[in-house]
Amino acid sequence: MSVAGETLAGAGDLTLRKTRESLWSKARYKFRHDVWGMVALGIVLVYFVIALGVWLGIWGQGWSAVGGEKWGSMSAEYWFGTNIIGQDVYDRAIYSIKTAFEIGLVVAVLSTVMGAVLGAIAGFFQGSWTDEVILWLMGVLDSIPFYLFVAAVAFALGGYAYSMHLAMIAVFWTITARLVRGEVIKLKNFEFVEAAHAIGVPHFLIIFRHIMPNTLHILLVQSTIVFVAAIKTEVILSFLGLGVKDGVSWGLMIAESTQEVLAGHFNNFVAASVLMFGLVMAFNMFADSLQDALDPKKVS
Amino acid sequence: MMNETQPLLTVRNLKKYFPMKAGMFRKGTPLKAVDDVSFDLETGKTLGLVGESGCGKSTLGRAILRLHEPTSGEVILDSKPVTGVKHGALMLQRRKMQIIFQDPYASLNPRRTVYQTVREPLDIHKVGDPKERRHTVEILLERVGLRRQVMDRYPHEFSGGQRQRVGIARALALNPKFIVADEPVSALDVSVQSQVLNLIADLQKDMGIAFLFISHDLAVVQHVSDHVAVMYLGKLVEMGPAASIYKDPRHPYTQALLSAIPNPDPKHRKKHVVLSGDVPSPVNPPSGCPFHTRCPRVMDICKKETPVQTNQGNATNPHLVSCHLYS
Amino acid sequence: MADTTPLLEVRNLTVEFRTEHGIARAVDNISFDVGFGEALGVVGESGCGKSVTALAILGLIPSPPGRIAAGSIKLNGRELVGLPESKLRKIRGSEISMIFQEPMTALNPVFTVGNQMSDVLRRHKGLSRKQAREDAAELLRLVGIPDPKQRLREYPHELSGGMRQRVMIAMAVSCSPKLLIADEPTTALDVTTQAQVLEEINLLREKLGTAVLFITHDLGVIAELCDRAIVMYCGMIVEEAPIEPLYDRPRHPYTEGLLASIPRIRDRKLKRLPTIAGMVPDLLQLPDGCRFADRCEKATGRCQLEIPTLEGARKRKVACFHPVNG
Amino acid sequence: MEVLRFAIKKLIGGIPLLLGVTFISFLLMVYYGPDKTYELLGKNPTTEQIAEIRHELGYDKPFLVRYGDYLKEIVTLDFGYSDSTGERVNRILKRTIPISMAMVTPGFVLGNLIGVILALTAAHFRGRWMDKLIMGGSVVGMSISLLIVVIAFQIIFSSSYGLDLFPVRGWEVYNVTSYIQYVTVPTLVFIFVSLGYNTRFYRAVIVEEMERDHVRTARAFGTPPAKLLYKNILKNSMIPIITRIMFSIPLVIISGSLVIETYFGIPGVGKVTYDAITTGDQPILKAVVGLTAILFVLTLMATDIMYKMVDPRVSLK
Repeated sequence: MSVAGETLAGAGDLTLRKTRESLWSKARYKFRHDVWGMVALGIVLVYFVIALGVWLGIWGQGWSAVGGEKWGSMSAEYWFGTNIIGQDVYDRAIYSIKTAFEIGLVVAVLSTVMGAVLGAIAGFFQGSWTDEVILWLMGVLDSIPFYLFVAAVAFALGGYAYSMHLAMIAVFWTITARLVRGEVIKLKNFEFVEAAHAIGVPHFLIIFRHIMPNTLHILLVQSTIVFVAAIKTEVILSFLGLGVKDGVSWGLMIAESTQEVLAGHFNNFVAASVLMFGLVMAFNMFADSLQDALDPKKVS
Repeated sequence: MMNETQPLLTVRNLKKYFPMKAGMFRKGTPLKAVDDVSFDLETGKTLGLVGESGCGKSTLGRAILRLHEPTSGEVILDSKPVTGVKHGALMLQRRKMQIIFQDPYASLNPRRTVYQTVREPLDIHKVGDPKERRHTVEILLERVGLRRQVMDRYPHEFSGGQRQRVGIARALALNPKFIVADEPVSALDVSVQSQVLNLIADLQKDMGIAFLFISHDLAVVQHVSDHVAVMYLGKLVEMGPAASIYKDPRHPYTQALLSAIPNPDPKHRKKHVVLSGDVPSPVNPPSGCPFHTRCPRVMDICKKETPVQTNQGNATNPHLVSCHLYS
Repeated sequence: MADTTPLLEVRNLTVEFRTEHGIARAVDNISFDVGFGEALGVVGESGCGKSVTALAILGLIPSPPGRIAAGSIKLNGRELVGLPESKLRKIRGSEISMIFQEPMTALNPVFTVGNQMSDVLRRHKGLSRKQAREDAAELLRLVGIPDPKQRLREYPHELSGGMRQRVMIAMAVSCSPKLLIADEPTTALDVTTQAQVLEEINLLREKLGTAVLFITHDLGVIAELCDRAIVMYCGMIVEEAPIEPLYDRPRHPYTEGLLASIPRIRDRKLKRLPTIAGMVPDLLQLPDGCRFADRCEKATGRCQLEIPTLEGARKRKVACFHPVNG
Repeated sequence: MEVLRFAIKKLIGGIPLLLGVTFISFLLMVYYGPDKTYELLGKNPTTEQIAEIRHELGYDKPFLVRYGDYLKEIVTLDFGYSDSTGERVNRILKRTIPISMAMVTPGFVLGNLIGVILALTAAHFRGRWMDKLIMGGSVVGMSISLLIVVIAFQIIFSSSYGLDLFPVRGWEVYNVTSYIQYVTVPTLVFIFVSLGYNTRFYRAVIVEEMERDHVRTARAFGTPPAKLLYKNILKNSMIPIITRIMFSIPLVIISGSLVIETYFGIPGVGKVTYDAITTGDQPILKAVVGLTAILFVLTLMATDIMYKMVDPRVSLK
C-alpha cells in the first residue's frame, strides 16, 4: 500500500489554499466589517443590559408605585412625567424593556426550535403522510385570523398569563418550519446525504448530524425576525386587551395613551414608542447584517 | 464474464420505475428509469457504464446499492442478496459496497471536517476502537494522496480534486469489495481528471475492488474499464469487453456515440455520424426498439418488436447486443 | 485576409474583481487579434479567465465587483473600452453576439421563442412585428429546426437542450454579426447533441462568414472547429498558435501537459494517464514568477522570479523561458 | 373547461384545511370558550332554568354534534343570531363587509403598487445611494408599530395639534367627498405600515431575478435597462409577487382592519370581530373564522390559476 501511496503523494495536489477559515469565522469577519450591523448590535446590547438590570432589581422597580400627581410633567423626580394615576412613566418605560425581551426571547427561541424540528422532519420525509400532516397543520394555523386565534387561546386557557406567548409560538413557528422544510428538501438530495445513506447512517442521525447543522444560518436569522415580530405583536395585542396580564409593557402604555393624546398628554406615548422604535430598528438592522454575513444566497 | 466461479456482483432483471401522478388519485404511466437490466461483475474488474444524460445510468448505480429502492429484480453481492433483505442484513452488505459521487462540492458535508467525514463509516459500523479509527483515517488519507495535516480542515478549504480524494477515502474506509463511481471526474478540470483516474486505477490494482464506473465520456471509460455497457432509455443496448466495444461497436447507437466524440487531432477532422432528433422522453418511450426514432439504419421491424439480446462475441468473451440487425 | 487589419484587436486587457480578501486579477495583460471570418479558440481550465475575456469584449463584466482595469478592445478599429453603455448596447447582438453555456437558463422562460427572437430583430434592424416573425422563422430553418413556425409559438421549456442551443445560435446570427462569441456552447450538451450543434456552427460559419471566438475547456472541440487557438492559464495567455502546430508541437509545457492528459479514445489502453502535478494556484496568491512554475518540470530559478512574456513570430507565440519542442 | 376542472379539484382539496381550521377554532373558542349560561340568567337561577338555557345554547349536546352543527352552519352559510345584539349574523356581515372593503382597498392596492415601484427603482439603482435610501426607509417603516402609526397619524392629520384636516373617527360616507374624508387617514396608515415590508420583499425578488442567466442573455443582445426591468424581469418575478399579494388578502381583511377599524371607530367586519372578541359573541366569531377559511381556500385556488397565467411552465395538472 505504501509504495503506491508514495508515488501518489508525488502526483497528488497537495497544496492547500492558504486562506484558512471556517464558515463561521468568515461570517464573523463579514459582520465585523459591517458598520451598521455593529452599531445595531451595540444598541441591542445596551437595551439588553437595561433589561438585565430590571430583572436583577437594580432599576425600573417603581413602575407600579402611585406617587405623583395626575399627568405630571417632566421633572427631576419623574424624568418622563407621570401617567393618569400618577405612576412614573420613566420607570414604566424602562421596565417594559424587560417585558419586551422576555416576550421576544421566549417566543423566538421556542418557535424556532419547534419550526426547526417539525420543518426538518417534514422536509426529510417529503411526500409521506408525516409531511402531509405537518403541512396541513401549518396551513390550518396560517388560515385562522391571528388576533382571533390569540383571543381563542386566551379564552381556552382561562386568562393564563402566558396565553399570548403560547398563541404567538403556535403561529410563528410555521414560517420557520416552511423555510427549514424547503432547505431540507434541497439538502437531502445533496450527495453528502446520499453518502450517509450509503454508509448506513440511521435517519435521525442524518437529520440531526448532516442536515440540521446546515440550516443553522436560517434559524439564527429567522429567530431575530421572530423576536421583532413578537415585540411588535405584543403592542397590538395589549391594545386589544389580549396581551400582557401582569406588569407593564410598551403595548399597555400605548394603549393607555390612546385616550391621553387627544387631550394633549404625550408622555406615555412618546416614551413607549421611541424606546420601542429604537429596539426594533436596531434589531431589524442587526438581523439584516446577520443575514448578509451568514446567508450565501442573500442578494444585496 | 461467464466464468465457472461465482461473480462478485450479479444483477438480474433490475427495474426502477418512478411513479408519475396523472391526477389526484390516478397513477400515470411510470417513468422507466431502469428497465430490465442484468449483468455480472467479477472481483477486481471494472464495468464502464456509458450513456447520455437521462438514460438512467445514475439511477441504475443507486438502485444496485439500494439508495433507490428497486421496483423489482435481484442484486447479489458476494453470494448474499442485497435486494429484499431487512435492515440488519442490508447494513452488513453496506460495508461491502460504496459510492463515489460526481459533484465534489455537494458530496462532502460543509459543516464537518475531513476527519469527521472519513471516520463516520468506521463509527457507524463500529470498526475497531476509537484510537484505531484515528489511525485508520490517517492511513486512508495518505492512501488517496492527502497529508494527514488536512484532517481538521473543512471541505471549502480544498480544491475540487482534493475533495474528490476525500470522497474516495470515505468510500474506502470500510474496505469495500464493490464501488459505484458515478461520474467521478466529470466535474473536474482536465489536468486533475487524469490524477483522479490514475488514483482509481491504482486502488483497483492494489485492493482488488470491483467498480461500476458510470460516465458520459467514452474516452474516460475506455481508460478504466475491462468491460463496457451502453445504456439508452433505461435499457442496456450493448455490453462486452472494452477492447471489442471500442474496436468493433455493433449497436448503431454505440457507433454514433463513438463517432460523435470530438477528436483532439486537427489533422484528422473526421466526419461524424450525426444523429437526428433528441432522446425521447422515458415517460413515453417509443415502441419496439427504443432507439428506432433516431437510428440511421432503422427497419420496419424495429418499430414493432423489441429486439432480443444476441451474443456477437464468443462464449468466453460475450459481446451482447440488442439490435434487430443481428437477429 | 486576417493579415491586414484584424476584426477584433485586444491589447493589454486587464480585468480585476474585488473580493473580500483583495483584488483578484482574472485577466492579466492579455493581447490577441481575431481576423475577419476567422475561428479563434480560447482554451483553458476553469478560472483561467477565458469567460471573463468574453464578457469584457461585450462590456458585460458585472460591476461592481469587476472592472476593466486597463487595456483596449477595438472592433473594426473602433475602441469599445470606455464607450458609453447606450452605444455598447447598439453593438451587442448586432455587431458582436454571444451564445452561452447553459441553454436551459439562458433563455427567458416566460416568453415564447418567437417573442425573444423578434425582440432582437426589431431592436437592431427596426423590423415590423410581422417581418420580424417571418425572419425569425427563416433563421430557425437556417439552423436546422424543423417546423419553425410552430417553434416560434413555443416556450423554451418545451424544447430540448440541443434545440434551445440552436435557438440561441439563430438569435445570435440574426443580425449578421461580424463576431460571434461562443462561451462553452456545447459543454452542457450530450455528445450526440454536441456533434449536431458543432456541425451547425461550422455550416453557419461557411455560409455567413462570421468570425467566431470559441471558448472552451475541451481541446477536442477546438481541434474540430478552429483555425487558431490561444491557451490561457491563470489569467494570462501562455501560448498562441495555428491549430495544427499547436497540437503537433505544443511549445508551452502547460499546453503539452494539457494535450497529453485529455482522455481520448486510443487504440491501446495506457497503463497510466499522463498528468500535470499539483493544482492551479489561487488568483489571490499568485506566485511572483511564471504562474505555471510550481507545476512545471522544467522550471528553474528564473521561472520562480520573473514572469515570461508572450513572444515569438506573429502567429506562433509562447510565454516561457524554456519552451519545449523547440 | 380545464380551468373549471382544476378549480373544482382545488376546492375539494381544500376540505381538509377547512375542517382543520373550523375544528381547532371550534375547540378553542366554543368548547373551551366562555360559558354564557350565567350571563343570560337572572339572579339565583333554579336548576331547571340553568338546564333550559344550556339546552337553548346547545351546551348539553355532545361535542361532535355541536361541531357538526357548526359545519352545517358553514355549508348553509347561515350562522344564526348574534348573542349580544340578537341581530342575524348574516345581516351584520352584509352590512359590515362592504364598509371594510371600502376602507381597506385603496391602502392595500397603493401599498403594493408603490412597493413594486420603489422596489424596481431600488433594484435599478442597486448598490447606489438611491437604493440605500429606499432600503433604509423601508427598515424604518418596518420598525414602527402599527399602533404607533395609527396614533401618530391621527394626531398629525386629524387633531388640533397637527393639520386637523380629516375627521378623527367614524364612517359617515354618503358620497365621494365624504368617502375621501374618512378613508384618507386609514389609507395612509395602511400604506405606511405595509410599504416597508412590501418594498423589501419585492426588491429581493427582483434582484434575485436580475442575477439569472436569461437577463445576462438579454443584456448581451442589447436590451436597454428600462425594458430589461419592466419586461424581462418583472414578469419573471410575478409568481412570488402574486403569492404575497394573494395571501395577504385574507389576513389583511380581518387582522389589518381589526386594529384600524377599532381605533378609528369604523363599523366594518374588523370592528364587529373586535366587539365579538370582547363580549364573547360566539356566533359572530364562528362566522368570521369559517368565512376566512373559505376565503383562504378560494385564494389558494385563484393563486394557482394566476400562476398559470404568468408562467407557462406551470401546468394546471
